[in-house]
Parts: sequence; structure tokens; C-alpha cells
Amino acid sequence: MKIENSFSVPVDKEKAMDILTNVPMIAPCIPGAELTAIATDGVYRGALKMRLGPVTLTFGGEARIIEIDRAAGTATLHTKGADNKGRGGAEARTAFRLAEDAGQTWVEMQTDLTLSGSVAQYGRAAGLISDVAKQFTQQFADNLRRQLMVQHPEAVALLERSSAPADGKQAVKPISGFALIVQSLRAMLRRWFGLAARP
Amino acid sequence: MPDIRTITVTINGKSFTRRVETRMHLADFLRQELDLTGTHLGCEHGVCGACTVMLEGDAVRSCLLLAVQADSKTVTTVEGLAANDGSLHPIQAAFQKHHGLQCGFCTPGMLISLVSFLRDHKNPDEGAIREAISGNLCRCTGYQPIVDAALEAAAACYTQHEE
Amino acid sequence: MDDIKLPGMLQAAFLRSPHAHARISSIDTTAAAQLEGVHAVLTLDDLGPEHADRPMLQAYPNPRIKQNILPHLLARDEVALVGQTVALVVADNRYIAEDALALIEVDYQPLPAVVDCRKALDSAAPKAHSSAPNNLAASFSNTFGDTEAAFKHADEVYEIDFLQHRGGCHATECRGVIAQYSPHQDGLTLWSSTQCPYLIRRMLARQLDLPESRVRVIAPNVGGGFGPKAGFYVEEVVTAIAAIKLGRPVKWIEDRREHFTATNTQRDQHWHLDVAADNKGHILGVRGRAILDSGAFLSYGLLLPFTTLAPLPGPYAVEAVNVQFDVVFTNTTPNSPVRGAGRPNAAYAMERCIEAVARGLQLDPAEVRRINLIKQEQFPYATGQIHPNGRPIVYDSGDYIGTLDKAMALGDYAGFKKRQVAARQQDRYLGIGIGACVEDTGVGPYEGCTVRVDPSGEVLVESGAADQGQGHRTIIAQIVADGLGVPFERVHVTIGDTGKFPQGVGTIGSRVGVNVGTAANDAAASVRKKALEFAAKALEVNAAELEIEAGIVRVTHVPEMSIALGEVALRLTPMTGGAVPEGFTPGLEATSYAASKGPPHANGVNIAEVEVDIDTGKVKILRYSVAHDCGTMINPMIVDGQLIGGVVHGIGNALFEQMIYDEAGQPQTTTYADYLLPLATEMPRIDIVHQETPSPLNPLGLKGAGEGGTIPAAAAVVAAIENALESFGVVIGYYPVTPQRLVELITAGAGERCVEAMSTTPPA
Amino acid sequence: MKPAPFTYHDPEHIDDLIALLSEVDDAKILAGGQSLLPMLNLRFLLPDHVIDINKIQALQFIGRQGNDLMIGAMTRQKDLLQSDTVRSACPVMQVALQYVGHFQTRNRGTLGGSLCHLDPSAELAAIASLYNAKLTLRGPDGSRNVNFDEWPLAYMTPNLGPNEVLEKVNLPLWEERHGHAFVEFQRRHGDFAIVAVGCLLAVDGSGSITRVALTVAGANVKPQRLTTTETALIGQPTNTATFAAAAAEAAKLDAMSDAYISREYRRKLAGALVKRALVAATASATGVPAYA
Repeated sequence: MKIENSFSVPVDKEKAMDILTNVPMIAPCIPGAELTAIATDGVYRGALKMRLGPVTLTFGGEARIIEIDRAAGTATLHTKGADNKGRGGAEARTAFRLAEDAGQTWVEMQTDLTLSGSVAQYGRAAGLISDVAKQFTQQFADNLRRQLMVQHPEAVALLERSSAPADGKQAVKPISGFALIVQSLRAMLRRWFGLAARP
Repeated sequence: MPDIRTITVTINGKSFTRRVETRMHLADFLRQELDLTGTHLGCEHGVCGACTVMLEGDAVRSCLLLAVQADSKTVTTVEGLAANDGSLHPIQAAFQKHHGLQCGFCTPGMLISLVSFLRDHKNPDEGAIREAISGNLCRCTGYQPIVDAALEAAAACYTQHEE
Repeated sequence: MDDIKLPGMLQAAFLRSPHAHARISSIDTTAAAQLEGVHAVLTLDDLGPEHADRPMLQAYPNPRIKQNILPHLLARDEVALVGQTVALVVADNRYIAEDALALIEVDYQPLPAVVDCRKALDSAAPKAHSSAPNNLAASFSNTFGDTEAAFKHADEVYEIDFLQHRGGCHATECRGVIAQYSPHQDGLTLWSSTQCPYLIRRMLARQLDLPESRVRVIAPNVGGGFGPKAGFYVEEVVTAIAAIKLGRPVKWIEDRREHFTATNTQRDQHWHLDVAADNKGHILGVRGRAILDSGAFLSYGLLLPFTTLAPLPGPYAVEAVNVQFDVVFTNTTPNSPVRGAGRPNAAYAMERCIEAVARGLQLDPAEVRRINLIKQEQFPYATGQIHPNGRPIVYDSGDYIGTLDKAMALGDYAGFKKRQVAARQQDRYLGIGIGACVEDTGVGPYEGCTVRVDPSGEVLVESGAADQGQGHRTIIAQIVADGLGVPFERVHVTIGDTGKFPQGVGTIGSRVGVNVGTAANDAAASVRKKALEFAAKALEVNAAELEIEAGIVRVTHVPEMSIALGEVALRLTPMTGGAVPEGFTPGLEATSYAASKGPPHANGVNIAEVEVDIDTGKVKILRYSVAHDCGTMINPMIVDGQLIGGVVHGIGNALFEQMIYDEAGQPQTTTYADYLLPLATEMPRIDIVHQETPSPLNPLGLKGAGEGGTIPAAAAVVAAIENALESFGVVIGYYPVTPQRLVELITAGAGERCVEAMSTTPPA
Repeated sequence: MKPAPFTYHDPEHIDDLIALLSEVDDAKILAGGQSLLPMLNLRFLLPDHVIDINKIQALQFIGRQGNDLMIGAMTRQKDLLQSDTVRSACPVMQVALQYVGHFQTRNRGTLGGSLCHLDPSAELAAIASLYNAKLTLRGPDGSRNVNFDEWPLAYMTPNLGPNEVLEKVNLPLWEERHGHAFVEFQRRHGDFAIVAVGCLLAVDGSGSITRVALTVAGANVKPQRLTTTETALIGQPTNTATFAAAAAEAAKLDAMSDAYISREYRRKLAGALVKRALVAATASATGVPAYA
């Protein structure tokens, strides 16, 4: 499953690259994720909670930056996790491409997500899963954009601060898939009302 | 520590008391604990109907009931259909006559479903019978001989039961 | 299978790959092994050094196999399909075994998967096996006659392109294995839901380096087979090894979720053909190409492709055929024969040719069949094709036009136009379709049968062929009872146990009735002859004056001069002090392996009448008529049962059954909420008329009937749907025909033909 | 396919149930079991606690007060199908129930179980949407009411807190004489609906529509009331043109796609079934069989 997202930030390319390739910095941007340990060889372990209707999946896994090319302005984040109750796994390669554009940095993200095991075999709900996956990466992109802004006080001040807790563990309150799903529903509601209202 | 309970179930008129793990479904309880292997497991997710038994007179999927839910209740399985002297229930005799089974794996579920349905429905037509067994999968017979058997046994199986 | 319980028996569960294609870097079983109630957690390395580099052996080797790829007993380095066995847990019960599965940690590196058989041979396609150079398993062709000339002289050439669905076996009982090893008694005993106990005995003996005499395979009463239970599976070997290692019986029962990926599946072929015809509708030649999806492994040799090739050109006298077959690997469950094997595919291909010619020339499809069918005077008819086993393909006997006429009469084909027009007034769309086929049955090499009279007068019959509900015991008992002259109830038949009958082949391809029937008939005749000779001596009469009635040998018209068969058996098995009469061997029994002198060819014509709701695309089958010729019928009720069951299986293939994989090779259809089997409510009443053209190849004139119902069913139903939607110009390229596809074809097809072929995964 | 271990509870009173829900976490409620048990057997769900509420008699009742049809959450589908009260008060529910699974599953399946599981195709959810039923929930701090249109929050996610339970459902019946219809498209008898349409319709003396409710189930994650189509139908005559226009409007609804059924096809079906539902409801309202 291939998903594309893009956004621009008023931050120079070098700085943006530093943050995007710093896993502890971007981990809190992954919706519902919680960084639990930093392994030696640059591999970060964490947990991700996601609710799909009656089923709540808890992926335990790892994330690492597997490729950085500062000249070309590209980097790849590789995340892999398995549900702790054996219901399957998820693996994603997110390729970042940065381009300088009149003081703004344009960030393109291409995520290739593969699911495996029973979580990937939900026949009747396959459509819903791809919908949630798109929402998930869009939310990740929005959080990343906010994170990039926050790291630069000289960035436009009107941005509200993201709620990063004080203690060492860098954990944004795990957004359960619940909240994420509500957004998915709200997006659908917008689409319906948009459609239904038409004369 | 496994969650265990003691249950007492009346099956085909006989009472059984056993300790059983609460996660065991009723079909496994009949097959593994009581050796009543007439009830068969075809899918374990409530579609094929091979595990159909009667609980308090209602045809139900025994793979979708926990054994503990049958505590102090009555269950009828296929082993309970024939008379004590071994003479076949009218529906069983009709199945034999009409070649209503080939491999016989779906037959227990078919018989229980039909006994329950025909008891409550006075001379049903072919369409009603096909609907009654639409919850029982058979890969061998193509259903037609089973329908013919049910049509023939319908009168004998209908018993005026209290509303 | 699951009803069998042995003292000290443990239960097993397999850990299966969640990936369609991945490398395995590590397997950690420590946590699983420590769970209370777990007796063993086995990976490939634990099975013993002799199995480390010995994948499953090929049950059906053949020189045409280019890449004989078979799985290791348990995957160690790479997995090639979702569901491939990775580890085995043996525990006190299945509940604990499944708990332990979740504790095994396997580190997979996913690899690209190839899923669509049509793209498997593209150079850019991912490799199903990273060590293999390409995805080609085998290729060969069905070629005879001068296709060049045929196409040069053709008035019309039509193009046909279709894809046949991936479906499952779905016998109501899943597979199962119980293994028990007693080194000091009779060695390894394996209960298996197999259709071929003797094949399993042979392959298991070779896989485990045991003499066949130390391996006994018992096929008990099994809840349906339909083909996939004829295969040799890893679970049979691994369960046996576990029982040997643990010294306790081990039982593995396949559950339905496993069945979707672990048991061989059916069909999944893509055909592209050109058919040359003259303007009167005669088919001069057929050429083209077919891609057959073998799945991840070649688990059943090339039997499925050969059963696809052999039935071309079906019941039609086509002079020139040139069809190239490519068998390819994909990262999906292996395919094997399922009720009809490749025959439904070949029959569908030929019927598509007929329908294309009829549509092109605006002729009545029934008449195009009539002028192309092999005429009665042409039998025995050699098609011109040499079977891969080296023998020419010859249709022994038949009356194909007679079968067509009987079907058309039964289905009131002539009166259909009236019904169609009347319905159109009410804005309803009716259609009628024909499916004709010829079926090679009773393939050799042999089956055996022993008939033994017991001093009590009861007749014991033993044979190898296992029974999955076909009623083999009834047929064999009838033949022996008639052949020997004893009451049917006195004949007791035991089958499917290699410990009880020395040799056997297997229950596949509608072959048991023919082979066991012929052997049983021969054995009964030998016993009869011996009994008459003994009685002639005992009663001092000429053998010719004797007859056997109700188990009594007596002089015709002098009933009081008689001797019971049991008495004969008693006297032929004297104890000390007695003597076996001069010129006689002890016992009143005979064993025969008499076989049919070649595969007798049954044939059939199905006619389906359907209604299509053009708003929703729903297809309702209003009427279904079958004319079938399987030679001499031993038990018409059993034949009817096989035909009705077979037709419903075929309708399931035509309208409902569909395994869907996503582009990563993940099966989407893994429960019965997604995989739709035909139910009683959607099936029509099926009317049957029989025709008996005895086969000259065996004394009783027998032909097989197990798959005759299934083979032409999809062709008839699809043709009927196209007939109903003729005004929309709909031509169907993929089955099962789903309501959604029909609505799309109706909308797109209005006014123009759209020959459509789709990948295995229909568009989202 | 065996369930993972859990601790089993079987409270007999609703208060014990509420207390239990607050004490334990990762619990699933076992009602009819026709949706929960398959997920336990398939190990899609591995809860630590299973709370069986079949022994709470207080949750099993059917009653009518004036224009309120009150049904306990644990009332069996088979009892609803045989109930004279339901037959007279809400016949459309009995039409819908015939599409729900098979008689063996309806012998155990419940109204509350269906509404809490909230499968997109659930016929009983469609009926609740048709009446905008009032759902009464009980929790640690008493009970609260939720109208059905606020009940589904997302895919199979009801507006039900972790410590709450659905106690009863109240269907506000229509006073005026009206017709009803429930039409469903399923591949085989008993299958999940691909699309189902429920309809209530009242007409005046001249045959114009005075009131109409239309619900489509199966097209998206939750049943959808076609509010725009409903308003457009008021005052319209019950003829082919009206029904065709309503069908065209309905065919624009937002629909989901999955591994088998495309968005486009669900829309087409919605249109076709809305037309058939309106025709059937009109015939039911006027007693005169209308043309298709």
C-alpha cells in the first residue's frame, strides 16, 4: 500500500533534515506511538496502540533511519512492528525528499506500508484499513510539520505548542486509534455533507 | 492459572457433571470431555452448521457457545435422536431412503436443524425447507436429496408445541 | 479424523507464515517451550539432520518438470506463501498448543511477492523463490493436426480470452493426521484424511527412510475429499516425526482458517485462444496459450496441467489443435486437482470456442455443437493427441449427439424462446446456456480386490481405494453380490487401510468405480468358478448344471441337491486330520488386480436456464437439466448423488467461489463470511436423464461419474448469462461471475462487445 | 481456532454488571455470542475478561407504552421475530429480521449485541436508524440516553464508554397510518447485506407523501439516513418519476469499497434498492400494489 503526503515548512533544508533523521525527535509525531527504548545501533524500540472497531492492536517494534543523502535531500525511515497478541505485523518504509523553495522547505513523504498476518486479511474491512492508514500518515505528516516549526522559535509564533511532557520519556499522550478514527469519521462526514447538501 | 468451573448439563436426557475451562466452547466439551463425537466441527466460526445442537429445544451453533453457558441446561445432540431401541427418528429414516448423505459430516447438523424446524412448522414447502437448511453447508449432496427427505418426513416431525 | 482418540495422545498446532514471501533470519521458541502443558516446539533443525536439506519428495516426478520446487518440512530460510509451515507445537490439548504459537518469535524480512499468474513470466516479475532463476515450473503443448492449414482456410477467426478463478476445496471436514510409532510392534501407523493411503505410505516411507512394510496408513471415514486430500502434505511427515521423537501418539487437526491456505486450492488459469471456423460453424482448428498457476510449489507434480491438456478438444471432432501450456510459480497456495481437476478448464475453453463461433455467425449454439460433435460411427475416436504418458488419447464409446438431444428435451430448449420473450414483456431477462464435455475416467494403473467366503457364509471383501462419501463400499458389495450370487447384506467391505490390503493407488479422477469394480467383478468370478468346481465334485454333477442362488450352490431345478458357499469354504480350510481335496488350494477366496484396458470416457451435457436482474446483477438459476452417460450404472441413486453434488460444486465455481489475494500475496478470503460456498437456497432443482453406452474397455462396461456434474457446469451457467444479456453485447471473461461485474459489463457493454480478462484481484 | 484464556463472569443483576465493568479492564461483554465467539475462536480478540450477561433477566423484555416500543438489550432476535407486540407496533423490524443470519443464529443473537457490535451491514442497526431510536445506557454514574444518530462514532465503534452497558432501546413509533418496507441485497440467503434499505412512508388522501424515513445500511461504516432525499420527497406524488428522482439522489451517497465490492457498485445498488423500497412502502401504506 503506497501513500503520499507533502507539506512545506518555513525552515531551511539542512535544519529540516537534521530533525527528520532524528528518531527520538520524530517518534512522538507517530500517532499513538510511545518510544520505550533506544538501542545501541541507532535502532529505537517502541509501542503503537491502534483501535480498529472492536479490535485493539498493540504493535511492539522498532524504527531506524536506514538511508540519508544530504546532497540529494533524501532520507528513509524504516519502521517494523508485530502485534503483541500474534495477530499480524506492519512494516513501513517512509522516504522523505526535501526541496528548498524560496525560504520554504517542501517535504515529500512516500510511505510503502505492508501488513501481514490476520490484520492484513480482513477482506470485508480492507477498504477501511487503507482509509485509516491514509489518515495515520496524514496525521504523522501534520505532527512532523508542527514539530519542525516548534524546534525553531524564530518560526512564525502563531503556532500553538505541542504538548511534549517534561519527563525523559518522550511520549505524546498515546492517541488511541479511537481519536484517530473519529477524525477519519469526521473527514467522511465532511465528504457526505458536502455531497448530500448539493441540490 | 486456568479459569475452571464445575458445570452440570443434561444431554439427551442424561446428566453430566464436569470441571471445564471457561474458554472451552460447547462443541469441544461434547466431543473432547464427553466423547459425544456425533457433533462435528466444520468451521468454528458459526457458518457451516455441522456443530448444530439443541439448547433448551432451540437449534444453536455449539461452537458459538461456551460450555459454561450450558450449565444446568438441557442439550440434545444427534446421538439423542434415535429411539433407545435403535429405531431411527423419522428424519433419519428419510435421509437413508433419499440418499440424504454421502460423507455424513454435515448430517448431524442437518438432522438437528431439521428436527427443530419441522417440529415448529406444519407441512413447509420446498422453499421454506431450503431456507431452513441454508445455514448448513454440504459439499457432497447438492442439498436436493436432503430437501426431498425433509419434505417426506415433515408430517411425522411436526408436533403441536406450546406457544 | 478428530473422533479418533488414542491413550496418551497429544495434540499439535502449526505456526504458519504470515508473509507471502519473506526471508527468515531467526526463530526463537524458548518462551513457547516453557508454557505449561507444552511437550515440544519443533523447527526444521529439531527434526533431525536427515531432514535439514531434504525438502518434500516429488510424488509424481515427470521429465517435463523444469523446476521441481517443493517445501522443506518446516521453513528455515525462506517462506513462499502465507500459511507455509514454520514450526510445530505439541501440547496436552489444542488450546494450549495455540497459546504457545503466539509465544514463538520469528524475525521475517519481507520480499516482493508475485501473485498474478499472468505476470509471473514477465522478466520484471518478482521471483516466487529468490533462489530460482525464474517462475517457470514446466511447459508443454497439446499439438496435433495442421493448425496452419486450418487457419489459412478459415472463413472466420475468433479471439477468446478468459481467466478462471482461484477456489478452495472446502470439504466440510478439514484435513487431519494422527501418528503413532511403536518400534517393537508394527512400526509407524498413520491415520490420515487422505484419498490415497498407498501414495502416502510410499512417500512417507521414502521421506523417513523406513521400509513400506513398517508404515501403515489408514484412511478412516472422511468428510469429503474432492481432490486436495489426495496430495502428500508436509503435515503428514512432520506429525509422524513428532510422534516418533516423543514416543507418544500425536494428533493434528486442520482448522478452517488453516484450510484456506494450507490445503491445495483449485483452478486459477488464464487462457488466450484463437478458433478457426468455416461460415457454417465447423471448427477447423484451435490454437493459443494457457497459463496455469501452480502456486508456490509443485506439490502434485504436473497431474493438474495434464488433466487440463488431455480433454482438448472435448467432445468435438476438431482436426487441429495447438495449445501451449506454461505452468508458473506464484507466492500463493499450491494448486492441485479439485473435482474435475483440469477438465472443467478445458471443457470451459472448448465451450467458449463454440459460443464465440455461434455468436460470430449468429447461429444457434445447440446447432453449432451438433455439427461439431463426434458422430457415433467415429467411435472409438482417437483425437490425435498423444497423452504425456505416451499413449494416444482415444474416446472408447459414446453417443454424444444422443446426449445433447436428451438434455435439450429435458430442458425444453426448443420452448425456451417463448419463455424468454414472455419474460421480456415484464422487463425480465432470461437466458439459456449449454455446457458439453467428455471426461476421461477410471485412469489406471490398477486397483485390487480380495473376495473371501467365510465358513459362516458371510463374504468379506477387501480393497485399497479409500472412501470420502462416494459409497464405494455399496458399489463393490453390489458387484460381488451379483457376481457371486449372495445376498447384498451378507457382503462386508473394508477399504482404505494399507495394513489390510497389500496394494492400491488412490481415489482420484472418478476412477474407483471403474477400477475396483472391474477387479471385484473378476475376483467374484474366480470365487464362483472355484465354488462350482468344488460343488460339482462334492455333488458328483457336472459344473454346468450348477447355479448359485442366495449363497447356496445347487443343481438347477433340483434345489435339494445343494451345498452352501460357507460349507464349501469350511471344507476347503480343514484343520489337522482333514485334507484339502485333490487339485484345490485352501480357502474359498480370490484376489484380482484386473484393470480397465484404458480410461473409459464418460460424457455429459448440462443446460442452465437463468434470470439476470439487470439493476443489481443478481443471477438466479431457474432450471438445470443434466444428460449424462457413464456407461453401465451399478447404483443409479449413487450416480444421481454424484451428479447433483457435482453440478452444485460447478455452480459454486461459476457464481460464488473466489479466493482473493492482495498485491502483497495476503489472502483476503480466509473465513466463510468472505468465501461463499453454494447454499441450498440459491440452488435450483436439478433434473437428470441417463444414457448408458457401455465401455468396451472393461467387462461391466463401467465409466466414472464422480466429476461429470462439475465439469460442464461453469460453461453452461456463463453461456446462459451471456444469452440473457445478449442485447447488451456482454461477453464474460472471468468467473465466478459476480453481480458487481455483471452490472459493470452491462453498463460498459451496452452496444459493443467487451472481451474482458481480469487479474486474480478484481479492481477495488 | 480455539479462544485464548480469559476469566469468565456471569452477573445476574445489572448493578453487579456495572460494578464489575469498573473493576476489570480489557473486558468484552458476551450477549448472543454470534459475533463475539467467532472473533474469540479466530483469536482476533483476546480479552482478559468475558462478562456473560445472559443471566440478567431484567434485560430481556418487549413492551409498548403508547407510541414507545421498549425492548431490552438482551432480547433474542427469535423472540422479536415471533412477538405479536412487535408485529403490530413495528412490522418492518420483523421483515428485516428475516435477513439476519439463519434461524440457528437468531435463536441466540440479541438486539443489543447487534447494536453494540455495529457491523456496517447490521439490519437491526438500520431499523434503529430508521426510527432514530433512543438508546438507554447504564454506567457507574447512572444512566444516559443517546439517540441512534449519535450512536456510531466510527467503524464498529459505538458511543459507549468502557464502563457502560446498553440497557434498553426505545423506538418512537409513528402515530399516523403509514407503510413500511425493508429490502436487502445479499449474495446468498443469510449473508451480510451488501446494501439494505429501510423505509417508512405516510401519504395523504391525494397520494402525496406527507412523511418519509429512508435508511441505507452496508454502503458505509454506519447506517445513513438519506435526510436530503427525505425532505425532497415531502409533498411529492407516489409515482415512477418521484421514485426515480429519489433513486438518482440516493445513488450519490458516499460509499466505501473493500476487497470485494466497489464504491461505485454500492452506490448503484443504493439507488436501485431505494426505488424498490419506496414502491413497496407505498403499496404497504395505501394497500394498493403500485407498479415497479
